[in-house]
Amino acid sequence: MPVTNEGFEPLIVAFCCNWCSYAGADLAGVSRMSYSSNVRIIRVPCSSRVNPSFIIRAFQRGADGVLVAGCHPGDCHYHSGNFFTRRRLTVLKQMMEYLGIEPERFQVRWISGSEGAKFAMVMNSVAEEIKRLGPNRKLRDVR
Amino acid sequence: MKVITEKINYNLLREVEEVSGQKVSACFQCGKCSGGCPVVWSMDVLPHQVLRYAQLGLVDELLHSKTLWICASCQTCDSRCPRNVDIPKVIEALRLIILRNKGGNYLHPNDLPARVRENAPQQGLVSAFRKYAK
Amino acid sequence: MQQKVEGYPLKEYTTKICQIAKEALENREVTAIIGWRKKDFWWQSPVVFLEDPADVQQLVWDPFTIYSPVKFLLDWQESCAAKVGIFVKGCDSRGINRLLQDKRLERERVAVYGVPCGGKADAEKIRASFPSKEIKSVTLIGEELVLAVGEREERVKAEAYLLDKCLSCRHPNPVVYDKLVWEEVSPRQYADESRFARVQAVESLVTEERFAYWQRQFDRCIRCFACRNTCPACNCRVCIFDQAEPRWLGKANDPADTLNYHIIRAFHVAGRCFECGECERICPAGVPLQELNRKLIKGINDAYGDYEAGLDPTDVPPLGTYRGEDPAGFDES
Amino acid sequence: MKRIGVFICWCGSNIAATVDIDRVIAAAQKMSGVVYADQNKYTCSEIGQAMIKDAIKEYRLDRVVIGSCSPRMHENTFRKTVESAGLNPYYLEIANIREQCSWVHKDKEAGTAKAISLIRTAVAKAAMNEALFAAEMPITRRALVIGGGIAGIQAALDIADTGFEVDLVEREPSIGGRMAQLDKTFPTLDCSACILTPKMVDVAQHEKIKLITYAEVDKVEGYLGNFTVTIRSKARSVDLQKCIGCGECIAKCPSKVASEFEEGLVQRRAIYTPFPQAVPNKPAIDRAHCRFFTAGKCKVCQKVCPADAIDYEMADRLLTNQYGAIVVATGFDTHKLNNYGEYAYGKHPDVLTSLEFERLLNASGPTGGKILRPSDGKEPKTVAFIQCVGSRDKAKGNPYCAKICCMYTAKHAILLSEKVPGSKAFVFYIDVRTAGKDYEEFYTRAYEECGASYIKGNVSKVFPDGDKLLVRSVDVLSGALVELSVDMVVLAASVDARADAKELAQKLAVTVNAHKFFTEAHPKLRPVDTQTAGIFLAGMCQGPKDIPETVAQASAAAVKVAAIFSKQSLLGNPTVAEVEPKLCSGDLSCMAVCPYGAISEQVVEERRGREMVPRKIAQVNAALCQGCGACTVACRPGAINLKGFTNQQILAEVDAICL
Amino acid sequence: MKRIAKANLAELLSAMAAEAKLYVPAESDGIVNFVSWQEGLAVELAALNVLVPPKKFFYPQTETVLKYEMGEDLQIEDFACKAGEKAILFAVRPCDVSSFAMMDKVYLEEPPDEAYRRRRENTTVIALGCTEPDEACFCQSFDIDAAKAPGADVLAVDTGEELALVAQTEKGEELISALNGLLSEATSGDENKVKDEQEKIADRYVTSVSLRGIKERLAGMFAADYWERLYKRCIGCGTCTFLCPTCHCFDLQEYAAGNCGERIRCWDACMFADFTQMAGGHNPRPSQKERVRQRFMHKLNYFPQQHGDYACVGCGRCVRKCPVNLDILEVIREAGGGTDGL
Amino acid sequence: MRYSYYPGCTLKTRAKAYEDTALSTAKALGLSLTEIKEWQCCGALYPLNTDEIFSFFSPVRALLQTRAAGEDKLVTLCAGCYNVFKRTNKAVREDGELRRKINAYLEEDYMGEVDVVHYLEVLKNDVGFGSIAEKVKKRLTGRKLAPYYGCLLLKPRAEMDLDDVENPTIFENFLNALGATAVSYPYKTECCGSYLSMANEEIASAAVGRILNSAYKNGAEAFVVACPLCKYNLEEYQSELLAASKDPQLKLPVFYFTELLAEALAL
Repeated sequence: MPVTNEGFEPLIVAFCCNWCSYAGADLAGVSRMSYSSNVRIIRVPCSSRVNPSFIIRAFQRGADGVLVAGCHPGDCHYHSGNFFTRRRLTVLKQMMEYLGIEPERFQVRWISGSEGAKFAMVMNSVAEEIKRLGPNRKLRDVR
Repeated sequence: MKVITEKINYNLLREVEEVSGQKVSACFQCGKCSGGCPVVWSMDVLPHQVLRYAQLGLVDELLHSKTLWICASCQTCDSRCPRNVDIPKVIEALRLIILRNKGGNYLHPNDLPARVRENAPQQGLVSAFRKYAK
Repeated sequence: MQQKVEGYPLKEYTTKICQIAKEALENREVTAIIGWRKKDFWWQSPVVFLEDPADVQQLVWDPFTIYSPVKFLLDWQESCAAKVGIFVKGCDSRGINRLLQDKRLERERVAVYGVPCGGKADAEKIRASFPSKEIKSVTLIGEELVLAVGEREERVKAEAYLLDKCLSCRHPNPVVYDKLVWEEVSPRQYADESRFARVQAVESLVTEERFAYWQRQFDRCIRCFACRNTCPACNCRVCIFDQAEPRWLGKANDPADTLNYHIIRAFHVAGRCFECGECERICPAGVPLQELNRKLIKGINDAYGDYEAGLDPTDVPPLGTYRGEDPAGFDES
Repeated sequence: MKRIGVFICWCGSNIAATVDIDRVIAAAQKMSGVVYADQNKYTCSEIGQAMIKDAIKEYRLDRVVIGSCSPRMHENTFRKTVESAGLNPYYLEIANIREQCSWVHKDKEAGTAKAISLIRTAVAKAAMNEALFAAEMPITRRALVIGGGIAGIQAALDIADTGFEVDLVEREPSIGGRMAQLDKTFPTLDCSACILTPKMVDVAQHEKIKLITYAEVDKVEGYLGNFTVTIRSKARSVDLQKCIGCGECIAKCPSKVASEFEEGLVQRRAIYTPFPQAVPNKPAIDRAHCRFFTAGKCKVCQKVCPADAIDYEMADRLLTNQYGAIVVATGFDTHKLNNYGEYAYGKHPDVLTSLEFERLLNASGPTGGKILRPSDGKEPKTVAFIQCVGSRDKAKGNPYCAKICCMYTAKHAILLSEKVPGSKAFVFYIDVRTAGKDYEEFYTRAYEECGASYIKGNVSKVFPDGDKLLVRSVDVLSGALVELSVDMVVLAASVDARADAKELAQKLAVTVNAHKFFTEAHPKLRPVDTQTAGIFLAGMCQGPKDIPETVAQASAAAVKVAAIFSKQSLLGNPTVAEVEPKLCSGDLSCMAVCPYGAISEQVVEERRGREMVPRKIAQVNAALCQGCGACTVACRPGAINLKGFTNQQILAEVDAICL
Repeated sequence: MKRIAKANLAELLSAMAAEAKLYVPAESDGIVNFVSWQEGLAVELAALNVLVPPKKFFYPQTETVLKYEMGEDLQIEDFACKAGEKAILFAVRPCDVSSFAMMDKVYLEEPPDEAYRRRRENTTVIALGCTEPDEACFCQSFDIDAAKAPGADVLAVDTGEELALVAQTEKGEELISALNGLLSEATSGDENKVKDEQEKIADRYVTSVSLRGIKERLAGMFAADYWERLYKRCIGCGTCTFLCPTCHCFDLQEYAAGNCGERIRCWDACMFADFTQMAGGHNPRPSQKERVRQRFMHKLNYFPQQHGDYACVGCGRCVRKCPVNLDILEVIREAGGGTDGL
Repeated sequence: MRYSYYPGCTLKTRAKAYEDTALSTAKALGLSLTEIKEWQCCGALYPLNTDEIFSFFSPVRALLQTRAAGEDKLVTLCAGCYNVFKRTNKAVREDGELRRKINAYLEEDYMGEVDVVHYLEVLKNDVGFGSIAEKVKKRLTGRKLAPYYGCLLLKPRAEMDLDDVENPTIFENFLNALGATAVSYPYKTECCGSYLSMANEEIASAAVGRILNSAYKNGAEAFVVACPLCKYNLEEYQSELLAASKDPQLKLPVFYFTELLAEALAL
């Protein structure tokens, strides 16, 4: 691993729920809140649609970080979806850390549709952390 | 009495909460404890005020109050408290903080009234010394 | 063949098992029995399917009747409508509950005969102390393992020769059964303490050490899928890993895909694994899969309250439910 | 191979200033499946849309990708565009290169690279898009309102006034509910009966409303537009057709029992109408207390009935009807005071609940509207009102605020001062909450004009003391001890959800919170909806609220119902979950996580060898499914997929985004 | 014959590693596998069978066949012609050495598999003769002499303190001469000693089966009830096939992303349900019964019919590792000529 | 019916009459009460702080003794002991952390297996007030008795669970079974001053005064108690109150409930 990660532009895949976090991203956009261009968003109806397999797949295909963002617990558009997300991804995250994956690589955040500033802030902080970590080598396909 | 920044002692609040296992901040000052306390009339700081002072970090007022030595731990207040605060435990914690720090006893056998020395049941004596001395 | 095993151990258990099987077949209570029999070597007691009452004498109960017969019920129920009788250990019985909870088993089509289990022997541990070729039989009597080695008889403390998974077994007695073959035994003394010991050891490593540790383990994985195929919690009709479209898991045995496999496998049994430990025991490459499963059990217990799978088939598994006040294992700000 | 067309919007300079559109087009042309790529200054304009339509025809495009603003903005617009060109609207995919790219990245190089990546991802997804069709469902344009209190009455009237049929089911022999028990209402002091009774009569007379009293909901099946509800019409033992409401039977009935309507302050007969203004104003026999039904002898009512309306043989009847929507308005229970022995309720007759006091105030109540002590019939000169009995009390009662007590206690204090000259009200409170129009003014009136004395302090104990009641408390504000000797104590008992709310919730497949109040679909934005489409909430059953709020919510629920009924049929959401039978193991993990009860078990016949064998698998009711996708992850083999967001589509997006 | 003290083994390995990429059996977490040798690595000479058979050096579990990129024109990069780094396999057991001959029949017959051929050609195999077969070893039944390995380039014999090395092919000679500085010449006494040791091994087997008539018996057993009974406890994992030194079935997979793609070849197993799954959904081997039958028919009937030899070398891996104890010994015994007890 | 019995300090000395009558009535009712061996003072008060555990050892030892004797119920007579034992037992049962800490100091682990009962509970639940009423030889007809519960028998509400904290009835039902009339008065659960009487007589006196007045105004002729300290306070402070009030009738004797039971059973 390089000592400095100067010039490293990570790829961060963000799964955003349509009702809160994707709307939060839109609000960040409307408000012209600049954030790291390393982030690429995939729109899902609800964070509970995010299959752990999607997350692993993103890492395999070269993502350096994965973020899942959903409504705050209790505010799910679908009533309870993110409560399941919270359990599932807690377990997944615990496991990934246990397997020696840096905790910053895979993050889950709650960002509501009114939190444009938070969206930008989270994207920047995640991008910063991943930049510091350097490229994902552990989970990436060798091909 | 005045609440000023320099005077606020949150360490005491923390210590009280730790020793008593009670959440002092849960109290919303309904006063039901004080209303029902059988010995409230001789207290200088009323039970609900004990919690209020603790919330505000008013240490001196609490540690110098007579109230601490008047509470009989009869548990009437906590049996009615809508916020599940066990005030006898909070008061016990304050007593312990004093006794542990000072090391001295609040009650000496010689201070006991004569008739107590003659007739009182052991149960009462043991209780009193548990509360007033360490 | 040289290793004719003479006189099966735990004779009384075996006798009772044969008797129960015989009666059930003769009374036509069931049309087949699933149990264990002895094979060529002292360490082989594979699962056997019997339909003829005359064959029941094949059945045994010995320190090697380890392999769970439970998952075979899936095929059985798909292939015929008749009732089958099955002998189960404590761990196997939780597999029955696993299948029931997953609605993969019709309880009324199975007669469950529970066998309280004193633990099973680890052939590798025995081989390390005794010349394998000379061992003629191995019996468990109480807390002693009795071996016929060459012409002599060796008695050793069983605990040192039992499978690790049996030493940390919390439910040696069947938790669901129609008939109990023998009286219940008590769980091993250190079962609770040893349950998460290995998990904690790995947890105590720093991130890079943990990664190196697991890479070394997964590096040996040959992707034979034995861990999945043996697991009663892996009871999907068509496993996600076997699907071509979408192809969830690459077929190549490369490190990233192997990691993918192990993460998703463990995730799919999270909150459902009932700790039979077979995945790890039968892994030809010795990948410590139970450490991964138990890590998730520990994490779920810590976060959502203690839950043991396979005890009550009417439960909803922890990942199928939630509470509003659940803690999150990530930054919830 | 798909024939994908890519259209990049400049959005004026919004996108074009940060993204090098030409490079994006050049990159898009090389993407797999792309046969056409072009740009437009404003794609959402008529010209822009026309360009898309033309290109679809000219280049035989079968998928369309638009790089523009957020899909949350124009997805519907563009779906209509491609649809008008003959493509299925779900063949469209939008790459958000404005909100997520040009507006948030300043660097043109990075912005262009990201835009290309987003387009590539959208192209990859579009290639996997399938035609989706919304299911069309007929609507039974008849509503069911459960509960005949003010909430149910208002909802029923409002729905009926829009011209749709309504059935109103009420558990008691008469509609009216809690509001009928009240004397006056805050903050205006309107006579409750005066404003409620006309509405009750309206309900009875409205040609679109069918009133089903003395009945309960037994079973609910189906979904939005097509609920099948079984209603148990309890045996009233009085034939409503024959009964003329003369009241002879009531007068002669020998069995007496505490009156529920009068909060037990007086007795009613076993054959009874709950109150004089009851609708329908015809009696019912309370079989649990009727001498004939308990002892086998009597039949006095039958003998005296001039209309031969008494029918002892009558049995419960099950009515099964179809409804398109349901409004739940089942109200509340008052909190039982078993845990509050310190207030001597039930020990001393002059300790009353607020609702009992309300009956004393009421002109048709047991005292004819005079405030008299139950113990000796004398007028109380001093009355202590104790607030928060069972409210805000996580130790012994409800942790929540009952919301109405502060205001009705102010009302009681005002009415006391009006009815008993020279009297004095003491109100013991923890906090006084008066958030509502004219509420603070009303409260002010109680202490400024009507002499009520407000003491901040929860009463600790009430000591019966001869014919007086000693109330012991503390005034938190001054630290003074308070010991008042009063003539009467009134307890503001908290409000509870109905004891059987959970059972009803299960029948309706909606949820209740920890305190058994029905849960709204969204606490802010969908406070009237439940998470089950077509079922709405009104009034206290959803949580503590006062009459104006209840009425507003009831009208809101009515509009929601009318909005559904205004259509001939409903178009379902096409992005719903779907089960692949071959993959489904039938363990129904999906069912456990579905918040809408949209998943059920079905039996399919499968070929095995030469025979067909049955197998249980999951099935999705497309009408109930809202498309969250929680089930797709719960399903380990991936047998349940979400149309529009399929596993294949998302994996393709992931793959493309990572290139 | 040359010899070297086992104490000097590290030097020998170091010298070999200088010649070519060297692979040796080594232990990790209780499992022995062939791994790339590096200074300081402990060689596991006592282990009988390594877990994954050495066929993987000629026929890797996963290998890239080609890569392509679609642009203006299609560009293809062929990987077969790049295969075949110079390598030495040290301490291959005779049964595994015999398996190479079987693999050759599949991959070197016309048209030969280029990658396989190149790897085979560039690899020098040093066999290690066995001295003590264990109870699951039955190579003898296939006329394999566990003390000798005629197919190897070099045969090493463990004589206790020393290793005796015999070059058996030209490639072997070359290697030995390159290492000559480290080796000393064996005396005829040494050679006799080695011979004596080699002869003893025949008596040390405890398991053997008779293959008499098995091919013919099986030919008539395609529809036999036997398979019905046998398959029931098979769990359909790939342990037996992946660990078998003679199993050689593969799958070709295409990984495409954007305009690029890669074709890979990886081991597949006839035990897997999707092995014969066709794109349209039809599966000619719909249940585990057909799959189990296929495996044993292939090894004991089809392969001998086509190539003359049984596709089994009696290494015993499947006997030891099958989770449900369903192994070829049982099938040979029950379907074939029976067992000869010792 | 068999029980382990814990007397406590005062029952052997100042409250001997209490123990004597309790044991004789128990015998008459066919109850076997075996005093546990080597008991120590229970501590008299339940520890109200959470940061030390030594105060628990004495009660836990007594509970272990009960278990060792093969009994599953421990009977107490003194309300103070009852309070200490019942709360300790509940804490051990429900607080795993506390249980682990305590057991770290004990030879055997105690998990809360024993049930702690007051003699009054035994009479109510195991003997039955109905059956006592049948066995009464000398009914206490016409005796107007004021049951005085004090605090420790009932509070804290969530832990003691003997009866309704605010409106208990067990004493009344007991007295009715003996044929006496139980006087209802609002101060029956108000604190008598407890150990405050040791150091602060003014407070105790005032507390007793209110109780006395209330009972007297409601027609009581005597008090009935279940705690030696209550008895001491009620008796000790009456005389001065009597002197101050000038009402010669305002003097109410104080009985242990067991004394009345013995009387009714004619022992």
